[in-house]
Amino acid sequence: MYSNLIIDLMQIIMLTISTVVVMMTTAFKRDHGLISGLTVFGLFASLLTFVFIQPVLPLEATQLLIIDEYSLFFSNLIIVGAIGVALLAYPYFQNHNVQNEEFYILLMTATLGAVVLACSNHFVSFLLGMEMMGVSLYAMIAYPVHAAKSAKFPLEAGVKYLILSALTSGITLFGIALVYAYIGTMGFDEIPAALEAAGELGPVFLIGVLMIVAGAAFKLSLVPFHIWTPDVYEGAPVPVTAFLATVSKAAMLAVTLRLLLVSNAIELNVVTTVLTVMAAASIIFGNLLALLQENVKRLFAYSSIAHLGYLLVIIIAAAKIPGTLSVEGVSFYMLAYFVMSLSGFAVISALSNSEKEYDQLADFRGLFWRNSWVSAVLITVLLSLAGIPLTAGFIGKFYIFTTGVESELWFLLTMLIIGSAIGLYYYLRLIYIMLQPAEDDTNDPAAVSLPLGVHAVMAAMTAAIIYLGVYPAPMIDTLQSLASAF
Amino acid sequence: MLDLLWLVPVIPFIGFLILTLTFGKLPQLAAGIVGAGSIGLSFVFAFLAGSSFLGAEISSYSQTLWTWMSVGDLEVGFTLYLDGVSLVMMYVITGIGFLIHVYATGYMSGDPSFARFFSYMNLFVSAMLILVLADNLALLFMGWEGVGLCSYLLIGFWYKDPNNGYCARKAFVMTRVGDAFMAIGLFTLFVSTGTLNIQEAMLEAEAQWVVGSGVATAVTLLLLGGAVGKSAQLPLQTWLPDAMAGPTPISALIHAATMVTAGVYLIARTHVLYLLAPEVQYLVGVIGAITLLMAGFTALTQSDIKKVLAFSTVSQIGYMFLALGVGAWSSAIFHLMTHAFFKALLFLTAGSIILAMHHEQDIFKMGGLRKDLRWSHALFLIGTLGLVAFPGFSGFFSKEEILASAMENHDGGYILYLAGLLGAVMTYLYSFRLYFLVFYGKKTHDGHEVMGLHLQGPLVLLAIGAVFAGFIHIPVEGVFPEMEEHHPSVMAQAAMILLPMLGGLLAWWVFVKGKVDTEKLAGQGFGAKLHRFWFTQWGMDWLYDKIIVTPYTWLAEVNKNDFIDSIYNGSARAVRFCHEVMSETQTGQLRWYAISIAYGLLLLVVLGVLL
Amino acid sequence: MEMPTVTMQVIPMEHGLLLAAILFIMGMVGVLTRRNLVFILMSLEIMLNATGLAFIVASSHWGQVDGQIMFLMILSLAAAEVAVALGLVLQLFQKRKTLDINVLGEMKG
Amino acid sequence: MILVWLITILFAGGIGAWLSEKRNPELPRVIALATILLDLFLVVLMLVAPGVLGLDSASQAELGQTGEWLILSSSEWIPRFGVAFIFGADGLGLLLITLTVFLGLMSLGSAWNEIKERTGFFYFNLLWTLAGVIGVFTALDLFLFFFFWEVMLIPMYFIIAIWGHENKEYAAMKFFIFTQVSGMLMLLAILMLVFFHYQSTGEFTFSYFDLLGTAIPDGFGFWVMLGFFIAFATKLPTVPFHNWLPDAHSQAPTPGSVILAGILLKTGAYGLIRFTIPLFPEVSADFAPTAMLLGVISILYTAKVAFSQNDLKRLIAYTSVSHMGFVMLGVYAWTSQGVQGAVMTMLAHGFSAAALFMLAGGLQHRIHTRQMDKMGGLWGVAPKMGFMAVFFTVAAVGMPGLGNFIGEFLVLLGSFRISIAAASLAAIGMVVAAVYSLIVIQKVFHGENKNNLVVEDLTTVEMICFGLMMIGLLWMGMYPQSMLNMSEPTLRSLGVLFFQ
Repeated sequence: MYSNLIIDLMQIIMLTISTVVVMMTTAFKRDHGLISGLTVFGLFASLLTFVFIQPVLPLEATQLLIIDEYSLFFSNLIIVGAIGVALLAYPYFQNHNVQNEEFYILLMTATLGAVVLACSNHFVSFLLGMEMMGVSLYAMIAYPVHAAKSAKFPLEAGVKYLILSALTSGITLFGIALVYAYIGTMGFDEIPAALEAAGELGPVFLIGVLMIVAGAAFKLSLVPFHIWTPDVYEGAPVPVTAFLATVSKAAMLAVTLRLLLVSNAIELNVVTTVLTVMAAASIIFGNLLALLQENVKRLFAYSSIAHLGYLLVIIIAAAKIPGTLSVEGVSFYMLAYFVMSLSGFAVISALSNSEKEYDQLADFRGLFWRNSWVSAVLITVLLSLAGIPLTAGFIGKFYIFTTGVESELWFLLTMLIIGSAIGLYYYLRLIYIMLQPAEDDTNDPAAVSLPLGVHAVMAAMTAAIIYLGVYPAPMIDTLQSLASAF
Repeated sequence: MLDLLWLVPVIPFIGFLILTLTFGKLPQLAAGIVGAGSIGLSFVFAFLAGSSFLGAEISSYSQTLWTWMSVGDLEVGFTLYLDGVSLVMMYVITGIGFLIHVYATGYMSGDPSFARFFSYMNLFVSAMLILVLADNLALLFMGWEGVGLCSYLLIGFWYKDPNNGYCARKAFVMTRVGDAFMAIGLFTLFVSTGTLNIQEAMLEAEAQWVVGSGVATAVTLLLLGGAVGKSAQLPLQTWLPDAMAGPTPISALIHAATMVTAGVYLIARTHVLYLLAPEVQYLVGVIGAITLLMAGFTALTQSDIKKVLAFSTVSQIGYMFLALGVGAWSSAIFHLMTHAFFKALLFLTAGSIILAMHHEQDIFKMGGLRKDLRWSHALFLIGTLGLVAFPGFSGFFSKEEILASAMENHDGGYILYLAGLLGAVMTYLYSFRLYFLVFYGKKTHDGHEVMGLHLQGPLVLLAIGAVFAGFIHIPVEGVFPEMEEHHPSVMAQAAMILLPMLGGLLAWWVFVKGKVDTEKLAGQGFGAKLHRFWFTQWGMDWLYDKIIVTPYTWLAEVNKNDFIDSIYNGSARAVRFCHEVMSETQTGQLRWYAISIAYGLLLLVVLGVLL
Repeated sequence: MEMPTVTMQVIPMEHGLLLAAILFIMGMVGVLTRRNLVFILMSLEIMLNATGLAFIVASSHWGQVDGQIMFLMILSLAAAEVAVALGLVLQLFQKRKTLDINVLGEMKG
Repeated sequence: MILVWLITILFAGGIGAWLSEKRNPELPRVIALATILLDLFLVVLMLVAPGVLGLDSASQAELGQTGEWLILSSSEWIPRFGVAFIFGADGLGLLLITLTVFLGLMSLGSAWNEIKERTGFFYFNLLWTLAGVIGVFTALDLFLFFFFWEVMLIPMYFIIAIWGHENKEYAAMKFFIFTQVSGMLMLLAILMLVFFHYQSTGEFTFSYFDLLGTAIPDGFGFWVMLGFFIAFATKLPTVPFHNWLPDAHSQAPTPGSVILAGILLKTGAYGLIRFTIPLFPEVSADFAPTAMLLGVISILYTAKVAFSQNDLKRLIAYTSVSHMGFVMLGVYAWTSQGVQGAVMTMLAHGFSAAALFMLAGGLQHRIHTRQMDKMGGLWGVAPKMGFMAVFFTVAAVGMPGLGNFIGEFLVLLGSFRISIAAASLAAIGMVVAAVYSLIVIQKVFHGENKNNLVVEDLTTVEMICFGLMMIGLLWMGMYPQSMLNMSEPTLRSLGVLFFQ
């Protein structure tokens, strides 16, 4: 029993050990290459432990954490994301002469927090994971605060994220407190029984629920809690933006979906209504905001708002159709979105370093002819984000439509179509700019030869986008089995 | 030899292909030989097929080449059909066509686009033969459209002058208006009788339709629409005078002898349907009568030699329509044939005069040419006598038949007869006006007859035809219902012959003797107005321009940028505007961000509590 | 050391929660209205502490320790947050010579 | 399997062409030519002996199909949703595949000397578009169909966006958004259809054969049908969804216009015939008057707009819309003559429009303008071009003896049975077509050569292309029965009204 428990928690343990190792090594020898290598190695080792964990699933490791196929899937995803971020970070910080090594420690702790969040089955572990990730992120966002040219942006982004995130953490926590006050339990799977026992619940309880929803919505950057997204995306160093867009979103989504389904909150009329409004608003406003955006990182930020809005459609659908299909869809869409975002930020990262980020639309002019490989990756990503067949994004969109049709969410589907139509414009605009001949070739960021790591990330993610788009059947089978837990 | 019938339309088509695909590389002599020779060869085969048809003493012969379309209940074969009427037409087309081709080798010699000219001509003959030989209306329509196309191409043959292009387009579009009606007529006929085969459809119609029923009226009216378009009858006649912009042999072949008479052929071909719709048949006669008068008056005011002839053509086709209207089917075809001879002769001779006058077409700049242009004078006189139906000349026999039939016709034919008679007077008047103005009076310019076997040879042959064609018996008995023999009284016959001659006398009196100052008459007061009214074909061009052309071009110009487009562009602008409004919310101010989160929470709570 | 539990129980949970809510809103209003970064951080602390109070009230209502554990978690969270935040405060002051957060408005649109 | 090969060869050829550019920029076009010729060879084989190559009787039995399918194959793809690779070709499909490959060859001919820059990527896109189109014509799984429907757009977008003319950004964007948004509506409709099928049978499937005859709850049928209709009507296009077309056609490079006008538009018509009406027979019957009205409006309205254009390619583009109006009219008449006419119009318009765009493109390539008021009198300097222009214009006007006439004649005849008014109004299209077509000839080739334009006459490659298309149009016009016979079994099986 105990040994099983240890195997069960192996991933978290392994991550913790790696974190400590990285930290200790840093204390003795500051070497950027070594530390980043160690980080990647540690993350990789943690990832591989899933081979051992798989056979003992599912298992509840204390009240706080549950390790099942669902959480394992998201943990793996998170760790893959972290590896990607680490690979992108190395070239990015290479020319940054101040201490780079702490960044990897922060990355490790943030990853640990994210994994805990994805596995959490209790509000305490929820808080623990969320804040571990959050606090690490504050520092990560503001990390290159000393870098010469772009110093003010990381600071601004860090402060903004810190204050707003702390504000919403407070809101979430107060919401948890209210809920706890009325039902007397904080374990997710105990909530339905407690609700039953508590009988009719007043508005204060509902306010608590809504405050929790608001907190999750903030992390998922859903309208009306989206407003921090573009500034933080823009100000943060590219690898951190990638982390925010992928790991942070995946972890939060994993726990939110679990909470909604396990606690049956999704069946509350109030929750579905609020989610519907947020989904529609996110889809429309996110796309509208991105329309003429000149900064590619902000563009991705706004498009992430829209995409999370799309995702919400599948979640809302869970109120009417069996949760399994919804979980399957959410997992697939998240996977697809994860892969696309990582790939997209890898491209921006390939063009940037801590001294100068090439994130203006104009910087991409003629990229297709200067560096066709990098731009082909970005084109694939953009087409996938637009939901064009042959890419993972299409299968994702297919899931949204399928679940939407099955639960007859005609309003949201209409919004989805309108939003996607607007979305096409800015994705295509970026593609178009890349296809045009450059006005002058002097300012050519892609001329720098790139380290293997970035290429590896781009290649792996692009391959994943296309594989998932052309032959999704194996992945769908996997997701189907993990969803059976719900 | 009948099974060689298919060669008749095919040989000119091969000629067309040869001339076209060499893209003007062929030397002029070779092009001439191919161009005229193909028609000659076609005539030979037509003659062979025709004589064995006549020899076989059958009423009709049909030859199916292949199945053109077979869709559901629609069965259209690529089938040729020969009977008396199409035989006459085939002879006219290949025979007169051949003569005109030969003439054209002289007329067009030296033109840089010599081969192109003959390629179009050959295509025309081929299409015209398909028109008359078609056994079904779809195939007929193919020839019908084909001749229209060639007409367009040949009117605009000298493409450098934009006016020629305009005239060509006008001709094509106006006839196409008629064609659209005709197409609808075909559909109606098909839906009603289940076939497009002309003979079968007529049998079906006879069996099914009630005389004067709606469907009969509709079909015949629609077909009539096609016919008036092609044959330049009211109200679609205004294109024909403009069509004179083409080279003169074109005017002779297409706009006098063959294509413009296709409408007459169509109605004669489908006469059974018209018999089932007597009102429409009478309408055909009325249209003919009005057209022949209108064109006669207009011809009187024209100064361009070819336009006078063009209006005379309109007028003569009016006679044919009149004949159709009173049921004198064979007279119509008869007049068609004689008209082909004398009108082709007139046009070609006019062409010779124009050549001799160095491309001058204004008759007021001619005059006194009878000495200089002896050949032309003689030939033109023969043609004119044919046209005015001078006793003994070909036109006399056919026109007299028509007028006699009209007179004897019981239902309202009398009015038509009177119109025809008046028209005959007019014919004399304008024909001799033309003749006198060109060949008599004071000589202003010198003319030099251009001589050559290929010019005068065909003219002489046509002149022989113009004199003697009236004695030809056309073999149409089996095709049309028997007509009772007309025996108009001596008085009536005398009136028919003598009364029109007054017109000739008047012309002589005015234009040779100079007893009336025509310029003064037409230059002021009521005379001027009348002159203008006649000259502009009763203002119909003006009317069409005002009610169709101008509004359409205005509408097109107004909506040049497609207003539907602005709906889409407008919504794109609206989205852009929303974007701008939305991005105002991203102020970058942290406190506003915090407040927005608080508002967001409030919104959620309000929403939640309200529900 | 017996706690006078009887008197504790006469205060209904709602009252405790109301107090926590008032504190929470005060903190929130502080965050929204102050311009000085340090004051904002202080207001955040008030919010977090209000949350902690709510947990303790709930915890005693149910007679469980879960809420109190949560409070400890919140305390450590607040500490960690402030640690990072003060680092940023120092950076801000160093670079801009002010603590007014309105200067942090360069990214927008 | 041969159909899969047909598509795979194009995909592979595209990649090969792209990669070969590094070696030699002349190489891609040779590879593209070889690829298309290989496909053409396979197509000819299919035409001659369909059974020899690929009639997979096992899949046929599995799908429960008999008769009209000449080629059919099926294998799993995403079993979770009952999505499968089902490819099939019947007479209609085969006709359209032939058209596609043939016009692919033509567009290659027009690209041969015109595309000089980035040739590898160009031919990649060209071949991939063709592959997508063949996919559309052969896919019998609705998911697969949609997949190809979108696949053919992206390379086309690249063709317009990279090699297009002065206003390409706007045009490419418009093209993409119109087709994508309408495509999304279709996706929604497909999923609704699948869902309703699932509701009534408990089986998830996208197979065309299974979905035929799906019972749709009251009130939904119309909307589901509308999703399909809008997607196809946008592609066709018909007023009021036509606005992407004039921009896309006029801005695209010549080979792009050729493919757009010649092939891509036909996918819309194909969709209507194959999917919209057979899947929703009752609703479509109710909707038919509206659709026919839209067809008539398309014919007349765009003819009028075309008349006032000064941009040659834009004018031709509008005329395409006008001609496609006949297709809409004929299809929704749903009589044998109407639909056969629509099919013939699709084929013939493919040829005539492609040729006209090639001419316009060739002119633009030579004199660097598409504005007709800057042209004039070109007959004198380029008689071959003038002849071709007249020929194909005349074909487009609907001259009997050429393919377009057969199409329009049958459409009008077929729709006359259903609606006298619609057919009669559409017949006016014959007149206005003459008006706008002849103005082109007048403005470009006739008149005086005012600007002393020197235009090189058609090259050999161009003459070969035009010659082949001429022969094609003549064949269609004189012996349409050869094509009508091919499509007839298809139409019978789709339930078109045959009067006997």
